[in-house]
Amino acid sequence: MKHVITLAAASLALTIGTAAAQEKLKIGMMVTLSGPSAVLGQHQRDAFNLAVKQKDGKLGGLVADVVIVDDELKPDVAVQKVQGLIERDKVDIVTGVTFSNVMMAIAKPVFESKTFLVSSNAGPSPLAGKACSPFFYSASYQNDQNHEAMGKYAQDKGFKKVVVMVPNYQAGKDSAAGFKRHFKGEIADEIYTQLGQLDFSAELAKIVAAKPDAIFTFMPGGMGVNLVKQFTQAGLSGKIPFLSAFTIDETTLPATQDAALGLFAGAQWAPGSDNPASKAFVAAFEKEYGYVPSLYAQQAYDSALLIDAAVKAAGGKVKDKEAMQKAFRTASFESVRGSFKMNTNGFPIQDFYVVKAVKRADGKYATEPVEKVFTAYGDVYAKECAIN
Amino acid sequence: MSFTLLAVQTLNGLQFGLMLFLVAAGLTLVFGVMDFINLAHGVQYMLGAYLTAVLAPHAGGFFGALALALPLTLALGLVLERIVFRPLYGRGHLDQVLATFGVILIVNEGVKLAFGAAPISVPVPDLLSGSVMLTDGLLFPVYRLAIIGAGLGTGLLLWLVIDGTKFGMLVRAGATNAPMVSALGVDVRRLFTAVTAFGAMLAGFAGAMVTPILSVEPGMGDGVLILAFVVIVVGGVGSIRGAFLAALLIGLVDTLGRSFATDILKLMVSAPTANRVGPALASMAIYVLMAGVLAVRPGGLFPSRSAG
Amino acid sequence: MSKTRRDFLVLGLMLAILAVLPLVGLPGWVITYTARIMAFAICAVALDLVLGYGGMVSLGHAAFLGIGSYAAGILIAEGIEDFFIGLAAGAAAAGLYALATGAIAVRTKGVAFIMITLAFGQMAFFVANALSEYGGSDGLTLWSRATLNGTRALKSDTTLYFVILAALVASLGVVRLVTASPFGAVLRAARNNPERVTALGYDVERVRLWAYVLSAVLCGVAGVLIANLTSFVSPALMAWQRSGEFIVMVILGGAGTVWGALAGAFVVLALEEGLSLATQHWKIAFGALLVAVVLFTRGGIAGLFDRSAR
Amino acid sequence: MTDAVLRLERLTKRYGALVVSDEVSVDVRPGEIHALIGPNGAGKTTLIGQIAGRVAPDAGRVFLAGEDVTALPAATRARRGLARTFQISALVSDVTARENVVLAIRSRSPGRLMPVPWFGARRFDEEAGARLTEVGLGDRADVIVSSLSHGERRALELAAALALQPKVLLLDEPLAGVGKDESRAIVKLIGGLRGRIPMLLVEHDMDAVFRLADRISVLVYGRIVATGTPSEVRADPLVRSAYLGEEDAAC
Repeated sequence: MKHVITLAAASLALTIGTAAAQEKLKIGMMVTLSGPSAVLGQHQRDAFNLAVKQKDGKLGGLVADVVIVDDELKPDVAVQKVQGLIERDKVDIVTGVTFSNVMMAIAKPVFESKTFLVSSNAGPSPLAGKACSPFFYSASYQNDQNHEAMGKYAQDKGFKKVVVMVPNYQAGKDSAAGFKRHFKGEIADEIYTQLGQLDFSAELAKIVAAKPDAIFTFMPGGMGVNLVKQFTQAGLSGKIPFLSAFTIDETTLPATQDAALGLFAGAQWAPGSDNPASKAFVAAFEKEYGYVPSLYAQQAYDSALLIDAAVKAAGGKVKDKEAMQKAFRTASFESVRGSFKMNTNGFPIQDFYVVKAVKRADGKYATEPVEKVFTAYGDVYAKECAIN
Repeated sequence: MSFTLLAVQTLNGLQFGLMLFLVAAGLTLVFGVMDFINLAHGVQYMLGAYLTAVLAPHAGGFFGALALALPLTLALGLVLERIVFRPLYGRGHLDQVLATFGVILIVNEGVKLAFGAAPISVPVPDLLSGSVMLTDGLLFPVYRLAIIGAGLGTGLLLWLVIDGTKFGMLVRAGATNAPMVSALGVDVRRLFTAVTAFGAMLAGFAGAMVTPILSVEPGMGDGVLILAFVVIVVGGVGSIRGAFLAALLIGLVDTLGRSFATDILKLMVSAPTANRVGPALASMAIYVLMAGVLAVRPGGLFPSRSAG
Repeated sequence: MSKTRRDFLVLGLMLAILAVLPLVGLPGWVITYTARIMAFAICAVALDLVLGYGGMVSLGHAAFLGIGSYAAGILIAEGIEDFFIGLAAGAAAAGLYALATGAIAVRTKGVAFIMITLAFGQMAFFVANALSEYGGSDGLTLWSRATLNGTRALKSDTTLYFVILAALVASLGVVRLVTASPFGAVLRAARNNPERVTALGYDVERVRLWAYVLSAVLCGVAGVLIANLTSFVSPALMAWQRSGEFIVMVILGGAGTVWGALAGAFVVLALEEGLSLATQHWKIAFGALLVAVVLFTRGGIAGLFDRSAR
Repeated sequence: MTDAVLRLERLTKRYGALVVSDEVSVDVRPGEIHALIGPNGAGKTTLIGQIAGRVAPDAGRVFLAGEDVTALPAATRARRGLARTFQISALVSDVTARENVVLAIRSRSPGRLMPVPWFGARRFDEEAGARLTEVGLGDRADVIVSSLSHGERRALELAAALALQPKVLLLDEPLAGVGKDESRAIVKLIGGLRGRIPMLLVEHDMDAVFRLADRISVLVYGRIVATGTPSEVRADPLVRSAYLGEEDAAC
């Protein structure tokens, strides 16, 4: 009996194998590869390619044909390019997407064409709530969550007075709102800086004057690099706890180096995470590309694993939308971050940590977890999502 | 909004303004003397920063790199002038804008190709690291004081050169009346070349000076270029004195606006509204200032051409 | 053949190609991409009215595009979905902003005009960023396109394509008519010698202001079309770099010519797409092309064409 | 006095401590050519600027045909009948001579800023042709201005100014930089307009001034030091010392 089953499974695998030879899995990866934020897209791209390479160029048993496009961080350009991916390249899945404004711009055309959208970073709140879609799945987080983790941490640590500083754009405002959701102490000041601002001397002077127990900030990319350097130069490192999200990570550490040591960030993963899948990923990534992967890389890697698992679960029938939806919801894979479960709105339910920047024994800079803040945490918008 | 905070912010504004002045000085000279719109000026700033950042590990740190970066930016300025600018002196502004915009694209992308998209950093030189205690608990980084010093020093030097040398006299005369200078039998082409290269070096110097406090990345010159244009238009095209005052004005307005706009608004409207409107107003402050100045004085604060 | 007749022949040929493009079985993305270029071309043609004919280099035209698209987007978000109401609102909003800011801007000239228009453009940009109700910097997704006489006809990309083509033809017509009119003659003369034109009894600032407003209205229309085409509006649409791109389109195509702005829009956007497919570092090639065009040609693509035709 | 076409009443303009127009009062009467002379730096250019409306006076008033136009902008003054030529030829250089004149003719008509092509254009073209013939440019009507000679441009400026059908004509050094032959032609042209249009003539060429002017005012350091017929001015001792003395010595 056992033999029969094995045989049946083998022949099934063979059939799938032949089907795969004829049918490819076309994936469009849209990331930001130009402008100051290009490094984020680079991490995503490299990690996704690594995952595909490790699986011998196949995802879910199908030969993966990955088209990479640069959205230039211009939403209308992104819409144009995503239309090209869908209609010209006839992709089955769009993945990547670094920034929320790009995500919001491409969501509609992608959903309308009944193409799956697997986010490896951006997780804007409308897509988690009212505008959720059975075609959307995230292998990253909902935008608020990392900020919420820092808010919870600040609350748990008993900080009474915190200054919040974020760039004046939607993600910045969402960040401040996310932080405040679990932090119940006093917000001594909320500082909104200009997006792309590089000199924070004015803000730092203000922060010092407010004498807070800690500061919370969200400064992705070059803004974060400058803030961290200036924060440390102003002699504040070690005096005022520095809590952050998407500011201290492996995209900024090569530039900030020692200046960031000891500063905190909220994340669902860090290269220092202590689980076998993570260790294998980090080692393979550094071997391949010669730099330390960030959480952006990890999310893109997990996106590939998620797609792999879902396509496998749907038996390779990527054109069967209903089967694919079911597969995405139930797919299980060994996430680099440890626990991962798909919520009803297509966003993950996962753990969140406080991580801190360290200098590794090999002289490279990386983050490592300090303590777990949330366990199996879902986002607050899922209840507004009408899919069930 | 204590007095000490105001003092620190004023220093910060001063430092930012002096940075802008270094970039704007070259731009206003090139524009004033040659009537040439050089959008590639921001690129010179970026090149100064990149050269410093890339050379620092090999040239014995920041100062060594700075010493190498200055002549190199000067040389790059000469090359650009020779290849791209010179054929365009007699042409319209539109052609100049298009060609120098092309130069921006090439250099930004070239830098990315050569050094990667990720920001590069330069540590603060040990000599200038740390902070000084200004008053009770308010620290000010030594390096920023050094920038203020360098900016003031360069300003003084420029003033001495422009006001006290033959070269300066020609530059001043050129800014007011270029045809007259050439009628005097001066080799205007050589004057132009000198001014362009000198301006490029000033911008490169500014770029080099900011490497320890800002991240060095492709496209870092674009935003600075726009601000420098704001400075020279507010100051009056071709006027070094105007550029100096306008740069300080804009540095202060921007810095103080960012620090206090929201707080001041909170006195008038509810906190959430102030949090929303304040930052938007602070971002606009320098543009409002510029529009205001130009509405009243279309030629800027110190119009050097009589046409103003 | 006279130069004028040849120019109109070229223009007619370009428009004829655009008119048959959706009928020859091209894939959908080519159609939407061409529609997008046409919408931008409307704004380039409009900019040419002030830049090419009026000699006013505006570095703030993206703001008018953005204002038009926000007007359309906000109306749809608020449940007012009629296309023509959106069109009127977009045109009016852009025109009014141009009237208010232009009244100050036209007092300046040269680089001061460039910078003051940049300033007003940036102000609009920052206001859009602060519009949290409508997505702030993340932008606003239009979950449906506008309705045409109560129908969902614009849902079809091809229908919208022809609407945009019609708007492009209308814009070209308006600009052509205006430049051939007494108003246009004064506008052009004032570019050459404002003092003389004033001495002849014309209020140069007023002429420039109305040209600026008309140009903004056309860009506002383009904004409404873009909003419907991409079903998305965001402040990124009014970034100053976009204004710069319009200037590049006009100069590259040939400022103040019959079909230069249209050709410039197509060349710039098609090159962007084509080069970026070929190499990630396409900007080097594009930059080199711009430098070469300036150094080795006069009067942009239209000028090049004239010389080779001679 | 009240029937003067153009009257300046105590016009004053200061730049800092420098008084460039010091209570200048001048009038141009119907039919006359009134010349304004003075050494370099006397303030003639600033004065012209104030009359044309480019420079705002600090005090004093300008009357055009009895109407106070001091507060009106330059363009409005031009439409009210104050035409001018420029010291350095100012024409629209990238169009034809005819189009320059058409611009002037059309500025009198209500449709001058119509935003659609006007189909009565031929009438303007013909009138412009006639105006050009008047100044001797009949066969140069369709030449681009930048290809015209210096003297031809001077004549064209005159034609454009005349096309405005002005009440008074302001001539700012019409002979500056013009060769001898062309100069003679222009003097003849201006002389031919005597009686038709009153003129205020600013000119350095003393021969031309004394040949053309009915009256002459002498401006020295921003002040009118003498006004009178050519012979009165020639005889005025103050003028001789301040101005003509140098001229005589030079001759």
